[in-house]
Amino acid sequence: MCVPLISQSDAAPFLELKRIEKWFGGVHALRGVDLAFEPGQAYHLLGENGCGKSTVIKIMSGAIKPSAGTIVLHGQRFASVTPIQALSAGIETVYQDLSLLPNLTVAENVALSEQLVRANGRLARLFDRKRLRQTAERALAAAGLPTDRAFLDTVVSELPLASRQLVAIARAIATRARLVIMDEPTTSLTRREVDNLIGVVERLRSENVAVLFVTHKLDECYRIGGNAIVFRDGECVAQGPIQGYSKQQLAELMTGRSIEGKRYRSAAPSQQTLLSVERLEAPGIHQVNLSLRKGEILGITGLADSGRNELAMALAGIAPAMSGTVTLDGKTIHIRRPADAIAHGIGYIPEDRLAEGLFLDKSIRENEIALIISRLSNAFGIVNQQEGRRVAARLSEEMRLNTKDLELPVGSLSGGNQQRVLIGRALTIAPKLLVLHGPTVGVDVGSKDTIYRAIQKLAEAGMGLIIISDDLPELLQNADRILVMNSGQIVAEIDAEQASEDQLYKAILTNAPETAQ
Amino acid sequence: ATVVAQDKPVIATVVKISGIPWFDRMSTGVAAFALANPDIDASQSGPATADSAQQLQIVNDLVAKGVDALAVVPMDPAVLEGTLQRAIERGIIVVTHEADNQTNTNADVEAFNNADYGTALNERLAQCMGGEGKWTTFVGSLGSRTHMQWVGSGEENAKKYPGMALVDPNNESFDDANGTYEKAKEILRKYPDIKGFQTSAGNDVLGVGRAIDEAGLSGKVCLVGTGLPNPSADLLDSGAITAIGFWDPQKAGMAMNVIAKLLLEKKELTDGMDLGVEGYDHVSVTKGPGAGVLVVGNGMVLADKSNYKQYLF
Amino acid sequence: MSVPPVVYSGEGLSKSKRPGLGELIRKRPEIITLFLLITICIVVGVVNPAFLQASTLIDIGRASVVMGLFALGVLIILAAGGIDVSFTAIAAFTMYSMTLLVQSRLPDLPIAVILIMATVGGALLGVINGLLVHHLKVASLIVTIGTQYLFRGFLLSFIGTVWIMQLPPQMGAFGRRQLLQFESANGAVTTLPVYFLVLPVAAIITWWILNRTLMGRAIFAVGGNSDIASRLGYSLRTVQIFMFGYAGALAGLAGIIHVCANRQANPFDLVGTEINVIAAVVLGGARITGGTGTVFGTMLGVLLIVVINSVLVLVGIPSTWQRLVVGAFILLAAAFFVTRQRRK
Amino acid sequence: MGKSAGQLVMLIVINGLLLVLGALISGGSFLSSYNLQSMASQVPEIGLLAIGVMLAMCAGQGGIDLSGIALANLSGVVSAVIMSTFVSASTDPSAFSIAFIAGAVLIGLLGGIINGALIAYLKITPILCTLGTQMAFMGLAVVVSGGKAVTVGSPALLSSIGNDMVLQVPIAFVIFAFAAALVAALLRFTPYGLWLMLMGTNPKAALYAGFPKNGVLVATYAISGLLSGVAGIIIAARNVNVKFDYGSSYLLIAILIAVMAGVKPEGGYGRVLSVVLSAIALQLMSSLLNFGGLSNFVRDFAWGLLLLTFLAVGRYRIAGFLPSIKRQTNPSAPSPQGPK
Ligand SMILES: Nc1ncnc2c1ncn2[C@@H]1O[C@H](COP(=O)(O)OP(=O)(O)OP(=O)(O)O)[C@@H](O)[C@H]1O
Ligand SMILES: Nc1ncnc2c1ncn2[C@@H]1O[C@H](COP(=O)(O)OP(=O)(O)OP(=O)(O)O)[C@@H](O)[C@H]1O
Ligand SMILES: [Mg+2]
Ligand SMILES: [Mg+2]
Repeated sequence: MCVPLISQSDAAPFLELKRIEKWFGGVHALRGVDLAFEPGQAYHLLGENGCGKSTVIKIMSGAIKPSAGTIVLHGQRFASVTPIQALSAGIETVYQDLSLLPNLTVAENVALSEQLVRANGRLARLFDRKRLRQTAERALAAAGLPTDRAFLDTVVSELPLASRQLVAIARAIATRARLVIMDEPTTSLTRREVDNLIGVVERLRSENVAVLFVTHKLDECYRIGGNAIVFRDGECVAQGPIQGYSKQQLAELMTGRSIEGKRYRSAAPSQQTLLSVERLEAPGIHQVNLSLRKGEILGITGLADSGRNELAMALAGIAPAMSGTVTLDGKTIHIRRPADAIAHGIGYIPEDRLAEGLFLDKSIRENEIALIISRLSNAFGIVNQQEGRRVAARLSEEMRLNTKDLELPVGSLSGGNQQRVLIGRALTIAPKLLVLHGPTVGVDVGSKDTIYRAIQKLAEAGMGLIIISDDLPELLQNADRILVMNSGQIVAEIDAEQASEDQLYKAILTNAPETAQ
Repeated sequence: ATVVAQDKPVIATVVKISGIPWFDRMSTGVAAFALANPDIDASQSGPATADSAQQLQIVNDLVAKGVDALAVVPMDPAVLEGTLQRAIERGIIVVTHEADNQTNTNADVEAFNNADYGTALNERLAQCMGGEGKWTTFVGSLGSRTHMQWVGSGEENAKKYPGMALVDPNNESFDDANGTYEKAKEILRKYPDIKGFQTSAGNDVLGVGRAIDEAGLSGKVCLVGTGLPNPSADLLDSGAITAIGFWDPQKAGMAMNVIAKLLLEKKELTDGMDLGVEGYDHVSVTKGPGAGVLVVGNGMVLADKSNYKQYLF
Repeated sequence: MSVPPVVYSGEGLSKSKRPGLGELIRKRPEIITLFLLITICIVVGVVNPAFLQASTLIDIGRASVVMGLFALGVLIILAAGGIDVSFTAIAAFTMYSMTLLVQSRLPDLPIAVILIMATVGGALLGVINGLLVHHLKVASLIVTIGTQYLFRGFLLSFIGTVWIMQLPPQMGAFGRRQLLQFESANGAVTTLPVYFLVLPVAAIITWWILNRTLMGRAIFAVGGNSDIASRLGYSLRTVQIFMFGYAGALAGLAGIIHVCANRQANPFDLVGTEINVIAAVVLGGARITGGTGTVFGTMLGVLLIVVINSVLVLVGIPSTWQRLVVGAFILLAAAFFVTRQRRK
Repeated sequence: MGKSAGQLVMLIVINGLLLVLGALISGGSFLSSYNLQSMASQVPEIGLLAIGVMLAMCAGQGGIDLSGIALANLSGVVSAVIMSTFVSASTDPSAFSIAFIAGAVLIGLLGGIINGALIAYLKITPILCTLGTQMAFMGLAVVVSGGKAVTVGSPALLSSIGNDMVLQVPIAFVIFAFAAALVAALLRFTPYGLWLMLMGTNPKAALYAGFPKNGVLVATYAISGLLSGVAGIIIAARNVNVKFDYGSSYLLIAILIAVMAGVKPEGGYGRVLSVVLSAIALQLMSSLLNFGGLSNFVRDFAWGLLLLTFLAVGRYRIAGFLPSIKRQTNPSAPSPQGPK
């Protein structure tokens, strides 16, 4: 059973949620949640996609109002709080979508809220640029970001995802917070950035700040320690010191079914080469050679700026290669734009699901058939909608979407389901090669399981897959070989079956290209 | 046979654009006519924007509504041809004004012969300029036929004076005093020695006049053009405007309606007849470009500082 | 704790360290506008030296007052991610009803009060826009198209259509009061009227609001992404009401100045020029999708449009060709603009 | 989806109300077949332009087409000038008509393609681009026609387009309905339509999904231009003449019609049927006021009021489920929003 943990310590909980309910239209997202937070404690909110984690967070930070229940802030009872109330009470949030303002500078994104809160939300105030810079510098330093003017004045939309995430974290620690909430803050961080973040969390706790951590990466939770809060379908199913639970138990609590953290890869690739890339030159990568056999799963990893993303982009035709040869299934192909990649049977699952992948306002069906619209159309250029519906229905079947209504906007699905829609969509073009860029970013154990099984099935069916990811366990569990990239080149090749996580991690950190075998 | 509720014959006057001084003056004429003819239902309407399409819509709707006679001052005669043709086919009497090239009309009323008018304006200008120096012309828009006729015959007349040199002719004013003002300043800058302006649209004198006035060139540079006494008053006094030429829209409005009435009563329009309207007491009636006739009055007025006060509108 | 920033400082620095023109232009697109402006002036000056005299400058300056005031309002709204096409209607509404009021009811109202009242009146109409946009939750383009028709329709059907030719004396006087005067060859004098000062003042105030107040930052925040901004505690309602109110105020002011300058109140004026104003602001570097834009750039954009329109005669382009030339030029400028802006 | 359906119902209701109202105040003559026909033959020009605007808006990224009426006039003027040098309207009417129609359509298409190319390849903001082309097209028309009205005359075929009926319906309106149906079908059944609507909501995702983005953009503005060409033909056929500055007030009205039909300026949503209905509603209303002898200023006022009430009603009938998704599941930081 799930009772809010109030330690016997004198530190009384400064924030309590009592019987919180939340309805979205017909969806019962939260079903009477009780939580309590004490200073200096670390909490881990765990659960499948769509179990209500973000929702409860949004309620605490005033982004949305609960349908029922009370919020107790410093002993005061509220039916709901406004963002300003929450912020001035010291509740800082790193949202899942980061909630950065793309057109403002790093400094403004980090430190503006602090002045807004001081003005108590009133806008008829001067804004203090000196103070802004000082606050920003302090916070950025603490988050391990550079603090030079150039970086302070960079517009956020020009930063890569990883740095954006750290900027969002910097904003959260820019003020004297009482509780810092982080909704899946590590999704696009590399290992070292995660280490650094964990350092930040520790420091916050030492300053008696409570931290609420939402992540699907359990190892991180164990490294941080503290209390686990497990949600399932909008209800809290367990609370207690995280050390008290094994990964296994947690996974089962979250999903309600048992999942073992085994290696998924069983079958062996065939001998025919499917893809061979020679001396590939593209923005951010040079002289990349690699080959892939039919039915093989190739992992590619590296630090944020190692060129792994650029390689993916080049293969998908988004940032086309400038020179080098790509041979797929025996014949040399030229990928100048995404359409070429698709035409040659290269499927690509982009890293940023919301911005690059999905048409959020459009129906699941339309999203599923987006890649094959022209193929669905007959000689007279009439799209066969029946066929489209059939395809969409079949895919949502295979991908086990949790809704039958394919006319729902895809934006209404949870992270995991959205990712499944994307994978299903890539399969519609019957790809020879499937490039998955961060396939399980922000996806829970339950959904991960489904996705990994799907991946293996595809490999067995003879498809070649490339997984680009920094979730090392994921690579080790699924790939045959793992290529490590650094400064635009491949610096190491590792046999996934033999290698351990640390070996892989070390390989990533070795900067010298010549360590390549 | 009329489709509308009351049995009185309906004469609908449609102007280029309602609300502006010129056509407000015309509406007083229509009102006067209505007063004098209680047996006829006469009224005036017009579009909100200076757009021939809008005027077309109104005429269309009036035709559909089934009025007995239309008295139209076309924004652009050409645009109305189609509709007016349909109207005549429906047995509606069509009278037009400021459109002596309108083919689909029973009668087009002109206050005067456009060529004569242009000549008269230019003669006045030449006289002021002493037959010497650079001069230029403004038209409402290159599409406005009457304006082109006026400046055209003006140019013809100027040929009599070898000393007069026409520069950058036919500037478009779009009847917008403000734009005209800017353009006039440009011209004054480009030709510091320019001596005369002949303008066409009702507001041109105001724009050009203001430019001359502010440049402190009143009296040094001559300006003759179409305009109304009241608006032009101070500029005439200050000498920025040499003279204005015009005809009284009130009288024109009455004349249109009178002719419409006559035609409704199946009466003949004969050369030299008296419409009982000042300036139209001895009209020339000739065959128009279409089936209809062209009725030309003698309603031209040239006014300057000395005598504009007799006309208060 | 010791933090090795090597990992990501990479992106941060490499992005911003690179100096060079491309980078500069991408950060401050209005530089292109400036460049264009200067080129035109040089070319025209060469074609016709008559262009290069103080009087030209003055005329261009005075001619850009009204459009400039409009543009400042549009800038703020664009920056916050909205669009407004109703400001011309607001201007026409306030200027005409104000003049009517002064003429018929309060003949000896001091000009200062008239200006203030017009500004306030405009602000009120603007606030109506703001409230509608906020509560109807539809794109401001739609709402303001509606209000444009509403305001103008109301003005013309219920307040009046008759032009006012004899302005109340104090207004006429204000229109004529001069700041400087220039005598040119033919004894023609060019005067810079006092009302010109309104523009620089308004520009400075606008700049100050955008760059020195929380409201200004909030405007850009909302322009960047309104959902996120509200989640972070910026009050959308306040921002929207303020920005439309402010734009309305500027419009009201512009309207009354338009009247004083032209010595006549024509209720049909102004409406129809809104798209050109928006174009000017966009040419000044503000993105139509919101979140960007500077006062300096906006002023340059306005100057660009005014100059293009006013040199046609000087360059001696026959009036039949003028429209084509202006159109072609706007396209050229825009194209040049984008290509420059994109290359890094 | 739900929204556009609601919009549709509302438009139908409005049209019904206006007809009833007209019948009442005019004592039936508003519903006389002649008036209905006269109104029906007034809708097409503006209706076609509004459909063009809708397409441009659907493409997203501040898509809009301000050049519609200018292009319509241009195609009329240029085609008339060129064709009359080859074939004379009087001696060989049908040949001239056909030549004129072909010419106008072609020029419209060309102008549209120019718009599309500038926007797709040079990446010029649509509002700037079409503002520029609007002036350029108008200017070109002036140059070609010397600013005068160009007479097309009424050669058999053309005049029947302008004046005749089939089964009591003006041919012009039939053409309009046909064009509308064609575009509707294009949007509903062809890859182009699906691409356009998806791309409108998220251009970046469209790029990643390998849509022929530029192709779609060019096609969109090309179709809009084509429609302008057709509008030009109808204008010529009805007015016997074409002129560069005809219908200057159509620019905003076309946008008004589009947005009143629930087309989202942010892109991705729009229904041809709704546009047709809202064009008809506007026509009914203005004719109604002309019938009532009310000034045209009242008409503007009424239009504004209608649009706003429309929005208000629309807002409060579908408040709740759908908007709540829109507001909360927006793609955030990575992709900035369109105009709000
Ligand atoms: N915004 C929304 N509007 C309407 N229905 C929604 C919305 N979000 C979710 N739903 C529906 O509510 C139900 C629960 O969604 P939820 O995200 O919990 O699925 P899930 O099984 O947790 O997904 P996953 O297995 O990926 O974690 C699903 O049918 C989903 O389609
Ligand atoms: N704006 C919304 N409208 C309707 N339903 C929503 C909305 N936001 C979330 N939901 C639904 O409420 C439930 C909880 O969503 P929530 O985002 O809290 O899940 P989550 O635990 O954060 O999932 P993830 O791990 O993918 O972030 C899900 O069914 C989700 O689909
Ligand atoms: Mg679930
Ligand atoms: Mg979440």
